[in-house]
Amino acid sequence: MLHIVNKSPFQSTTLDSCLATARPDGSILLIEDAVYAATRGSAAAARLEQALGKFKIYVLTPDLEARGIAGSVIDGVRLVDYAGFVDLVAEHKGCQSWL
Amino acid sequence: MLHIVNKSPFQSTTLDSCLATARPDGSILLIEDAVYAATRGSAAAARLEQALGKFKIYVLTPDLEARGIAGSVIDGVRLVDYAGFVDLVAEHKGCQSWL
Amino acid sequence: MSEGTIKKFMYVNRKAPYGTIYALESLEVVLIAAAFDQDVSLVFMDDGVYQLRKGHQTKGIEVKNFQPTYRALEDYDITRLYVEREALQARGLTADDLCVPVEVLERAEIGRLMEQQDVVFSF
Amino acid sequence: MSEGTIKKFMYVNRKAPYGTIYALESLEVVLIAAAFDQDVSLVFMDDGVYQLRKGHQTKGIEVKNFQPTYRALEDYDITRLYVEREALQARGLTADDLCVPVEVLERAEIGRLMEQQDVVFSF
Amino acid sequence: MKFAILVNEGPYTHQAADSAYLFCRAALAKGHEIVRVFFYHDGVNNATRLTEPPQDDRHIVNRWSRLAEEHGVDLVVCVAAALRRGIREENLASGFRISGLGQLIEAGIQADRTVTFGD
Amino acid sequence: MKFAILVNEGPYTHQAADSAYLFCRAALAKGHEIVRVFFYHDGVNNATRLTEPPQDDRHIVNRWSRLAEEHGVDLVVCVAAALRRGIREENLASGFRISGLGQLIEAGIQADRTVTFGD
Repeated sequence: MLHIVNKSPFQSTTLDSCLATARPDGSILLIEDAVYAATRGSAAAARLEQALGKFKIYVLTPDLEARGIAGSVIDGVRLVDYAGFVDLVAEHKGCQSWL
Repeated sequence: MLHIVNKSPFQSTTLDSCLATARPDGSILLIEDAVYAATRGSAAAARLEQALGKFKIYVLTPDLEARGIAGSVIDGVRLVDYAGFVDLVAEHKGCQSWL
Repeated sequence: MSEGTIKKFMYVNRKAPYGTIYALESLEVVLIAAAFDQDVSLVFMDDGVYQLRKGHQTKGIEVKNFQPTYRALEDYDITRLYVEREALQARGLTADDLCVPVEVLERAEIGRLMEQQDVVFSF
Repeated sequence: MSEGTIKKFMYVNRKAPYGTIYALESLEVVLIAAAFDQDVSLVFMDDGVYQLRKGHQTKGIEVKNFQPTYRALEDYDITRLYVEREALQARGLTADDLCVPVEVLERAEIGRLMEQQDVVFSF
Repeated sequence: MKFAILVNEGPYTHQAADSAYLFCRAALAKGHEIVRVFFYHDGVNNATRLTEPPQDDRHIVNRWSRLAEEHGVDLVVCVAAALRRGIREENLASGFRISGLGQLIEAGIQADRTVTFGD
Repeated sequence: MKFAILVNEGPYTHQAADSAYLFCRAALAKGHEIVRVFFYHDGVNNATRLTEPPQDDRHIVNRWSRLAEEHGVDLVVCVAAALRRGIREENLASGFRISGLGQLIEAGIQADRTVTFGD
């Protein structure tokens, strides 16, 4: 299933909730302020790198670019645009937005 | 100075930010969903008990009662109603709401 | 069309009551959903478990106490209420502190249930 | 009345840009405040430091890029911009990553400055 | 494929309304169908015709109206949430209609995928 | 003592508007003065006269209007934030007025204490 997270990992515990609940081989898409979780060198990076061993992790490029961090994405995180976001929703049986 | 916090410590890092910034002898008032931080036996209790050694900590009774936790407040946390909230603001030179 | 289709709907409640309106308005969706003869389950995770914490007394904040509505869910044939064990523990709560009978599940088990849904609404 | 009174106003920015409007609307307050001849300082803490992260390119989300406004603050004689050191470190950033010159302060030092204010607006 | 979209936050304040709109546009561009966009919680504020953003900013409400006009997308505002927040026929923007929560459940039943955007 | 109040969130959605109102009432009851309540961000939505909550719920907008009527409290809605969100003279509730952000700074200067309620 596709899990969608939109909160900064520094401000909210939502990403942690998602990571602790999602089933192995699930997919996680980071949008809006959650894209900060996908950046290198931050205190949240280790958590995400570990999660990459368990989930497919995607991040929405337009949200990265808006925040000036498109060049800082952790290796292994997959970039998608809005068309790719639509494809992800279509490819997975269901989706859950962690609001 | 009076620091006002209104977010649940389980959902948000706001209380941590406040505790890490407030000066010793400052006052902290927990309102709205932040009142959960003042309850006994939770994973956030140790943090608050430690903070009691450094700050005066107040909690808004009507918000505790609304959430059914008025009987679970950590020893040393001071209860205030809205009139007490007004007094706290008047008694301190300034206040900062950690939104 | 919807005639005859039965889908699995899960309502995930992750927010504390009163601080925001999500808990109340989520409950309003669930009550309407009951009329549609779908397969409905409710999940209370993270701060959502506080919605069921017994003893809400809202007079002091002049807001309507909607906790009785949780007890009415049974009358709407909504009986599958799942509560996250880890969320209760982190908050120093047990199922006895809750206003309705629930099934307490590990977080991982909730993750499995979530996978089986057709539609997940999260509040 | 306000004639002649000079108060210390601090604007505390703790939220990331674009995910919510607080950063933009906070900036709108600051620009107006500049006309009042008060003692103004801006603080960027927690996710607020991301507001100053260089290189916002907002075309893809079709939202106005308001980062140039931070560079215009100097023209409004708003020159005291304080950034929390711990927030930068936690995010893997340094002052060189920011779009304007700032003074980097320890969190505790920001706490001390906060105590000296007459009015603190927090966004 | 048929999509239903739930929008839970108002325009401008949270990015949710923007994300939902851009998702809808991308889905339509790929030939998918949007069976309904349902506005709930503060999402109902997307439907006010009285919005007037600064000249250099996007017009979130008009964007939705255009989506309804050009692609026939059904924009439904929850009546209970709308009354609480002061959205009624008299300030409703074109292309939106006010109806009950049943329309959300129905959309969930009809659509192949339901995606929520909120805070 | 003179208080200025800043309200940053809309009615019903966040408790902020309730907390701000109850604080104002308690301050007035203690003989303090509220020099101004300023509504910013989604707080401007407190000022719509079109709100109609369920019968058994509090009417947040009318409560503010009564505060203005009975205690002469100055309720000011930020014009820029209001235009973005569809609040104008035509849907403005009684007791509120629309004005600029300068009114917030001025209130901060005049008041002994400024208290913010938000999300």
